[in-house]
Amino acid sequence: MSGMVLGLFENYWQVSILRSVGVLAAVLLPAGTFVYVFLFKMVSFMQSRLGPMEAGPFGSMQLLAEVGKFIQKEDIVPEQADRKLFKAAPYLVVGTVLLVYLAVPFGPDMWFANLEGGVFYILAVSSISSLGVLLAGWSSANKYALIGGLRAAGQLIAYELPMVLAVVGVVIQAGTMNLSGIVAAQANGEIFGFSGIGNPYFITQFVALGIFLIAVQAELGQTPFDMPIAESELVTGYITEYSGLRFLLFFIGEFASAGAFAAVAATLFMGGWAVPTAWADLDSNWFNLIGPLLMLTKMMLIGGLIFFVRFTFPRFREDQLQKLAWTVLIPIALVNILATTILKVAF
Amino acid sequence: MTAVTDRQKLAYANAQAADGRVNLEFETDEGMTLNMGPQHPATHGTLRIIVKLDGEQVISCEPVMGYMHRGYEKLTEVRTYPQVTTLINRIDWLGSFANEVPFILAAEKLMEIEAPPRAQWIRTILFEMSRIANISLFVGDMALHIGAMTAAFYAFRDREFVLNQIEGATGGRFHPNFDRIGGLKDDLPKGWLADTKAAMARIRDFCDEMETLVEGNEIFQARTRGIGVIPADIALQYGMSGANLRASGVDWDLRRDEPVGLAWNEVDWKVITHPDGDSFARFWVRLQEIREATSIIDQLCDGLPAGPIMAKVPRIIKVPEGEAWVATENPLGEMGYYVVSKGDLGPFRVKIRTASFNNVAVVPWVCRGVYVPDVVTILASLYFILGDIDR
Amino acid sequence: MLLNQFLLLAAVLFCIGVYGVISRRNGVMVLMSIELILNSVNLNLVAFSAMTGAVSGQVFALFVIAVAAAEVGVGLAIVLAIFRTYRSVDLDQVDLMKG
Amino acid sequence: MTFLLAAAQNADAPTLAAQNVAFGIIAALMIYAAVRLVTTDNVVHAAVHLVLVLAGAAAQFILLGAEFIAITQVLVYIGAIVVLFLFGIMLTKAPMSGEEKLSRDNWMLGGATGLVLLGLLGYALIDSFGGDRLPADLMPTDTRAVSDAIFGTYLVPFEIISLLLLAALVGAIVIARRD
Repeated sequence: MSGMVLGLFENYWQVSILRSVGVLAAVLLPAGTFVYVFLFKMVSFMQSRLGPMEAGPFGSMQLLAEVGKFIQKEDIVPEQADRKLFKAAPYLVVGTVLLVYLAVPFGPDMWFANLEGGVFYILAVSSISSLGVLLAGWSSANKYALIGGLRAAGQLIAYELPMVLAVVGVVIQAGTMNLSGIVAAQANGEIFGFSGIGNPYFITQFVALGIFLIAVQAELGQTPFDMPIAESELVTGYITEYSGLRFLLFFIGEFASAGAFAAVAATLFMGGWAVPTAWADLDSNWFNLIGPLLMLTKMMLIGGLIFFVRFTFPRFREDQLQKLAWTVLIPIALVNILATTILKVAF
Repeated sequence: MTAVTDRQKLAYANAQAADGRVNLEFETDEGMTLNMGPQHPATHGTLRIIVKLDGEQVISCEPVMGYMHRGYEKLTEVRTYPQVTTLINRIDWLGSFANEVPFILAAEKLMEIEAPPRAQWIRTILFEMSRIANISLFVGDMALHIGAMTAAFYAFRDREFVLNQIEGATGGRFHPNFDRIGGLKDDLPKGWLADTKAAMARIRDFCDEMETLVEGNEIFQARTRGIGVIPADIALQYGMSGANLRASGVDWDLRRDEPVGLAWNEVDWKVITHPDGDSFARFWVRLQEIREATSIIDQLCDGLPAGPIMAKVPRIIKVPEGEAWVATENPLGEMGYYVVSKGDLGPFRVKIRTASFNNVAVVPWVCRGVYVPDVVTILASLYFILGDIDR
Repeated sequence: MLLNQFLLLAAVLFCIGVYGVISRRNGVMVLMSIELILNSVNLNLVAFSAMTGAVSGQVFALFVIAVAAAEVGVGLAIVLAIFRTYRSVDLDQVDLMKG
Repeated sequence: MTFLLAAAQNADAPTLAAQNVAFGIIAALMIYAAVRLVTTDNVVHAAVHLVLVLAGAAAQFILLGAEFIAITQVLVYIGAIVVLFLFGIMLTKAPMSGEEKLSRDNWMLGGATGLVLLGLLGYALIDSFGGDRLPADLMPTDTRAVSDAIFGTYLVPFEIISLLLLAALVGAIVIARRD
């Protein structure tokens, strides 16, 4: 375990504090950037309007204003609701996102927990959020919320599987489940003996990338898979009854998990924080600074894709979604695993 | 305040008991009752739809109307004829000018006068503009209900071109109150015709955009094709009209069949029909109708006759005794006014036939066995305006 | 750490699970109590695996988790079928076999 | 609390004390949640308490160095099984405010059985494994070792498990299907 970070912090406790602060920053910073760049500005550009322009230059402080607004709002709990669960559910959803970020490396030493089964861990904890959503839907004592919660849970379970299967292809090719190991495998990799650009897996695992992105879209509940929210059918699904701070938590959870899955996709398929080893020495301490920036850039690419799709497409119906998962994505993912295995053994 | 009489108490008790029976019926039956509305995003206001569900499948559903009843038929009785138009263009608030026309035509019919040709042509232009303003919003709204948010903004953006033209001619964007017995309030301003033709070109671009963005989208097609199929005979039995009827394959258009006092038969256009009768057909027909409307307006602008815009009408309008029924093909379907006059300053009775009321009546028939998202799709594709249902 | 810590914890969970299975009327609750029992077994398996250093215990814990998934799937299907028939998940009402 | 004290007394090294305290806290939480699980009158609350027990078990697995099992526990139990439970609860229309009575009248019998069983088990465990200590240098188990064991020694049971899962899948669909 390398203790030094940026050559400045040597003691275990210093590094621990740095990492703890880092994980909060890693949750809130991409989430805030996503909200501003994509939700406020990109979508406004797509819909030929300006978006927020008053708070700060080009509305850049709008997010803070929104947070202030939500904190001031009354936190309403419906009379018939199950108070404890209703209040706890948003924290469960947000906490899940924090847990996901724990395993993502942002640089050679910029990680929070270098787990051996990192990928597996991420898939496991991301499945907890379906629990929070289901509880939120049930405890609201609202039929729309209940339908939304049930839809969300069904959808999250159905898309867990293609996601896991898509990731298995990457794991087979990298030969490790550790995310740092996968980053290193991509940086050191070579394509038919050519190591100039390493081997980012979006070239060799493009099928897995496609399935992963579709599954991410469904896991996040973004259009075309936003049936749990479905504001035109279910009002806003499981968050119908939430207001004030707890609504804000769901909101943060949505965008922070978009950031988290973008980070995971960037790590698994685009080389994570690293550049190909042919370009630079990855052990350099500079990568503790450059790595997070590279990572953020790649996350923005993936996030842009996620939100572009969100604001362009209409919504599937629930049965169509399940059909897509079980009859299209899972078979393709299985074939991808088979092909990856054969090629891995052959070469 | 007088004391509550026994009779009132009894009425109250009876109402309570009736409510209880209804609730009991809903609670004890199989499945869950979902109350869509009166406040629900998919109901454009205050339509309430009681949906009985088994899982997400609809067992039965029942629209409950009247939450926004404003009593226009009664209100017209205490107003003079010129005052009525300001009231009735709030019925279908998106295509407001089109509401005024049939009433004015009915009054003209009773008075046996006819507007000069120029007024008729301008009326037709504004009528078709109301249609575009109304239906372009439908296009975005339908996409929004299926989950595509961006198309709605495009619809709002491009509808502005038409609203600006309506405002330029009438002074009002939403409630022009421009039609008069015997003609129009004013003539068109200078340069308006050229601006209109430019606006129509923009609307045609909008149609192209919607065809690629919404209509051509696979998810949109998967959500609408084969959903909410209304066969022609059912549509006729429920008294549906307008684009909903034409989407079921019935070639029926009052603009062509009864062109009362308006200039549709002066220009070249065709009635759009679609054989399928599903939600997609309704969307497609309406989108094509916007195109036809732009072509109608272009042709009318080119051939607009010169001349006065008002016929000879007395200063104080008294409509002679009699009864008249005039219906036109409004954006939402057939809209008709049955006006009974006793020779006073105002009408004695007015019966307003609006299209949405009948179009929504088919919901219980068509929504059986579909899923909750399909209910929203079907409601969006039937396209009602709450004011047009409840008046 | 003592091995007995884990074993005793597992024993307590096991007994609570047994109590739940015996005393609960709701079919779903009985299934949940069975999950408690299976978890206590898993705890034992993993504790012994750590004690002996052999991975067999962990492998069996994985198998138990897989079997638990199957059990819950079938169990809930049965509960659903009971609910459809009796409009209730009260196991005391399911006494058709008593004749 | 007794577990906490017992754990603290058994501490033999500073690092192990931390593990023991962690064990004690998690164990107390698990037992509390388990008791609430079998006594609460609200089925959804019971499911939430089940989540606590399962998460606690996952934490104990990590203490025991079984990282892979812990992650699997979270993925399968919390991510799938509990969600399945909640589905089942909501499909069978659990009332919001909890039911009148979820326990049988003979809950005393169950309690007695449980207590007697606990006494027997406790006696047997303390008698046989009284002071056995886990290895002090307990390192996380390599996932490779687990997978090697599954696909090597235990290949046949593994295949049988997969068949069992398939059978359960088919059986569940057949039972729950509406005709």
